[in-house]
Amino acid sequence: MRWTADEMMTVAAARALVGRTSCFVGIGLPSTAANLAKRTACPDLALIYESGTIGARPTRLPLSIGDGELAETADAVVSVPEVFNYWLQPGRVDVGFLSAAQLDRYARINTTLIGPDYRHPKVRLPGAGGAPEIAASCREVILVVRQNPRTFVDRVDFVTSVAAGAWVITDLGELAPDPDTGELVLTRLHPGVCVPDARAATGWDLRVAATVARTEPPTGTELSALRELLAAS
Amino acid sequence: MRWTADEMMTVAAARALVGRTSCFVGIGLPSTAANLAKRTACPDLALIYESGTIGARPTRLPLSIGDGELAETADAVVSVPEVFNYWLQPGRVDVGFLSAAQLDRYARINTTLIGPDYRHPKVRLPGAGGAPEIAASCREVILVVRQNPRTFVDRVDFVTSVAAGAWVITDLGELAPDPDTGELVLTRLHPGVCVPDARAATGWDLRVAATVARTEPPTGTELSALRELLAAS
Amino acid sequence: MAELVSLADGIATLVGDGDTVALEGFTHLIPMAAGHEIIRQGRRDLTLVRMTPDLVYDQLIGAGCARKLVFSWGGNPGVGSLHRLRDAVEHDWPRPLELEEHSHAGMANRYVAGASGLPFAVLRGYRGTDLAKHTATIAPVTCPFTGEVLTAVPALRPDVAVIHAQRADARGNVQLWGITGVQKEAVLAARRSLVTVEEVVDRLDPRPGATVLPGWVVTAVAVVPGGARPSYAQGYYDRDNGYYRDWDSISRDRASFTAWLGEL
Amino acid sequence: MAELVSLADGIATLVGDGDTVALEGFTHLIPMAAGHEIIRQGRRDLTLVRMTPDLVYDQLIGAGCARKLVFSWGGNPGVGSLHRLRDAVEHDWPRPLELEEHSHAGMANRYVAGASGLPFAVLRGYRGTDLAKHTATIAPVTCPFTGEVLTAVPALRPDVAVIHAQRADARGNVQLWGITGVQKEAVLAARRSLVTVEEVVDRLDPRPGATVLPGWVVTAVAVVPGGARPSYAQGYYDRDNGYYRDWDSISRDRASFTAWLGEL
Repeated sequence: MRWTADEMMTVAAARALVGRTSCFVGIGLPSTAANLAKRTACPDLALIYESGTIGARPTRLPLSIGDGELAETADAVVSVPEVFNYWLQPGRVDVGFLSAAQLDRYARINTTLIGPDYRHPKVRLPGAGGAPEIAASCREVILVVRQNPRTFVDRVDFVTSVAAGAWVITDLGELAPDPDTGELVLTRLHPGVCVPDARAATGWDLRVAATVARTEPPTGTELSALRELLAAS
Repeated sequence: MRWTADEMMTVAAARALVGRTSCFVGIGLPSTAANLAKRTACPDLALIYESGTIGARPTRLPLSIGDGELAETADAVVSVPEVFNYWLQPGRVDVGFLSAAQLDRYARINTTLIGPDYRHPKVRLPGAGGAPEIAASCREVILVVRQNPRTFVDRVDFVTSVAAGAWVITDLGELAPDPDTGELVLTRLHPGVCVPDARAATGWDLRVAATVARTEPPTGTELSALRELLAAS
Repeated sequence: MAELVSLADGIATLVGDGDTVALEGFTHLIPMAAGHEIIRQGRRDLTLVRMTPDLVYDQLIGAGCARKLVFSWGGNPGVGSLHRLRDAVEHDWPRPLELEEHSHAGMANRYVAGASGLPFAVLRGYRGTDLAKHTATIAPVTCPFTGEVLTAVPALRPDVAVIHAQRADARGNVQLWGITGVQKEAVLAARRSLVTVEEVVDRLDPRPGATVLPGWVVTAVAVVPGGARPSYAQGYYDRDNGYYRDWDSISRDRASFTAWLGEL
Repeated sequence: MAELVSLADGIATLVGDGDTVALEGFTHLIPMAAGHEIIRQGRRDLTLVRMTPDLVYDQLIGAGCARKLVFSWGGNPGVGSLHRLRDAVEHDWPRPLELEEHSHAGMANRYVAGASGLPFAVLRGYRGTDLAKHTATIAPVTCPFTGEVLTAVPALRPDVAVIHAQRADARGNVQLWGITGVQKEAVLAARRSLVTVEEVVDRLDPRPGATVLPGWVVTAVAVVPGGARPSYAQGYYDRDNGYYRDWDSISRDRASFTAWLGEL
C-alpha cells in the first residue's frame, strides 16, 4: 500500500504510545494518532480528553474534544475542573499529546497569535486551552506537528505553552531534545525523506543527530486501521 | 397530650425553621428537629448533611449523618469536599443547625474536650467535625442544646466553633444575642418553666429580656409527628 | 425555588447591559438559543465569560453585544477559526473587544473559586508562558508550609450564568448528564442563573453521571427544546457537525454574517 | 492496572510499620475488614488519617497499631464516645497517641490538595477557634488579589489509602455509589492504594451517582464480601446499628476490649 506523509506521521505518533498507560489527548492530529494507537498496538491505553472523559473508546474519530461518544464510552466522566485538578495536574498521566501552530527549537509552543502586537495581532489563533498545563504536567510530552518553516520557527510570536523536553513527531521524521541543551535535534526520518528536506522545512538551523534512524513504513494493518478510522468520521 | 421538655425543645426548634429554604443539619437534637420541621410546617425545606446528601427526605430519623436512606432520598449526593466547598462555604445555606457539649454566653461552642490540658484532657470529646465552618458560613445559626450548668458554662474549655450571633433553643426556652454585645439573653420560656429555672440551669449570670415570650405548647399534630418519627428509628 | 419563565422573559429579567455573563457548556449543552435571545434583545457592553467561546460567542461578538471576552480557547472545534472573534480582535469590528485570556485549567479553577465563595484559586499553571504578561488576573502565591511558589487566579463571579440542561422538574431542580463541563460551577459562582432545558418532567429519575442543581440555587428555568443546537444534548439530539462547518463560511465575511444576523 | 490480591497479601505488601495510612469511607463503605487485617498483621507506629475515626480506628488504636491520629471527628456516630480513642488520649493506653486535629472542611480540603498535586488548600475555616493553637498544620494565607486573609492547610499525601467499594471489574476499575465521601480524593492523594470490594464483575454497568476509579490509579483490589460491616454497602447490606451500640460496651473497658481483640 502507498501512504501519504500525514499518514506516516500519524502512524509514527501512534507507535510512540506503545507501553504507555494513559494519554491526555489534544484535538486534531494528536487525537487521530491516539485513537489509531488504541485500535492497533495499545488497546488498553486510557485516553483522557479535557472535556472530562477518562478512558474513552470512541468508535469514530471525535470532531471535538467534547463529542457525545466520548462520554458514552468512557470509564468515567468527570467535571472539567476535576480533569485538570485531580487527573492532569498531579502528573499521573503518562503522555501529553499536543499540536502547535508555531514551535521553536526548545519546544515552546504558540497557539495564541501571529504578529508582534498582542492587542492587534495579524492572526488571532484560538489560544491556550488545556495546553500550558498538559505540557507542564504530563510525565512525557509528544508533539504531533506538520513540519514546515511557517510552523517550525526561529522565534515564536507568543509563548502559549512550554513543552521543554518534549519529543516531536512530524510528517518528515522525529526530533528529540538534546539532553544537555534541550534543543530539538533531528533523530529520525520517515521513508523517502532526506536530511535536506527536513532542514528546508525548519525555520531555524536544524541540528541533526550523528545517527538518524529510519522509520519503518506503515504496515498494512496500521494503514487500514487509520483509513477506517478517518472514513468513519 | 402531655409532652416532655425534650419534645418541647424539638418542636420549638422545628418551628424555628419556618420560612427557611435550606438547613445544614448537625447530628443528634438538630437532626430530629429538622426532620420534624420537614414533616410539619416546612415540607419543602432542603436538608443538607455533611455526608454530601442535599435535599434528603429520610422516612425515619437517621442514626448517623451518613445513613443510606439520606443518599437514597436526596435530590443530589455530592462528595464531602463538595458539600463543604460549594454548598456550605459560600453562605448559600439559610440555617446551620448545631448542638454543643459546652456553650458560653457568646455562643462559643466546645465539642473537643473537658479539662484544662489539651494533651491529656479529663474527657476527650469527638472534636470539631463540620461545626466550625457550619457556624461560620450559614446565614443564620441555631443551636439546639439541653440547658444545664454543665453545658451552659461561664468559660468553655476549648473553643471548637464560634457561633456568634446564633440563637439558642433549649429544653427550657430560647436565648437570643443582644444586638450590641452579642451576649445571649433569655427571650422565651417554654410552658411551665420560670426565669429562676433558666437561671439555675445556666452557669453564668443569665441576662433576661425585658419581655420574655411564652412558647405555644406543642400541638397534637407536632407531637404525633415527632413521636412517629422517633418510633420509626 | 427557581421560577419557570419564557426564554424572552428570562433574558429580559436576568441579563442587563454591562453585565458579566457566563454562557457555559463544554462542547455539549451549549446554551445557543439563550445567546440568540440576548442578541435579539440588543444587550450591549457585556463582559462575556466562557472557557470555549464557540459559535455562540462568535455570534454575540459579531452582533456587537460584547465589550470584553474572558476565555481560554476561542476556536470552532474541529473546523478552525471563529471569524467574528478574529475580526473583533484583529480589526475592532463591529467594536473593539478587550481580552482577558487564561488557560482552561485557570478558567476552571476560577469558576471553582467562585462556586466555593473563595476570592482565589491555586494551581500549577501558566509556567514559562507569556500569558501572565498580558493577563492581570494571574499572580504568584506562596505555599505557607513548603515555600513553593504557585499560581493564583481570582474567582469568577458572573452577574448571571446561563446554561442548557436536559430537563428540570416543576420545582426547578435541574438535571444534566453526559459531559457536564463547568456548568455546576458557573451556576454556583454566579449571582443569578438561567437554565434552559429540553423539557420539564414530573420526576427526575436518577441518571448515571447526572449532575443535579437543586431549584433553590437556580434563579429561573425556561423550556427551550433544541436550545443547544447546533451543539448537542445527550439523549435528545446529536451535534450538528455540518452546521459548525457551515458557520465557517457564514461567519467568514461581514456581509454574510450580517445577513445571518438579519434573519435571527 | 490494579492487581487482584487477597486481603492478607494486599495489607502485607502495601501497609508497612511507620506508614501514614488513610482508611476512608464517610459512615458508608468503611473498610473495616482491612482494618482488622492490619491489626492481625501487627502493624505498629502507624499515622492513621481519617475524617471520622469511627469503630475501625478505635480498634486499631486500642490494638496499639497507631502512633498518631490525624482526624476531624472521633465519635461513635449516634451512640457516643470512642472509648479506645479516649483511653489512648486521656490515659496513654495502650500507648500515647499524638493528635493532629482539624475540622471536616479542613480535612476534606487537605485530601483535595493531595489529589490535585498541590502542596496546600485554601478555605474559610477555623476562624476564632482554638484549633490553630494546637494544630501546626493550620496557617494563614493572603489572597494576592483582594488582600483577604484565609486559612491554608497542607496536602495530605498518605503512603497508602484503603477504601471499600461495591465492586470492581477484572481490569481493576472500581465503582462505588451512594455516599461517596472523600474516597476518590484519598486514593488519588495516596502513593499506594488498596480497594476492598464486595465483588468483581465482568462489566461495571453505569450507576446513578457512581464514582469510578480507573484501574490505572489503583494499586491493588481485594474481594472482601461484607468488608464494610458493621458499616454498610449501599445495594449490598445495611448498617448494623446494633453493633455500633454494642461496641459502646465492648470498648468501654480494657478487659472486654482485650477479649474482643483476642478473638479477632
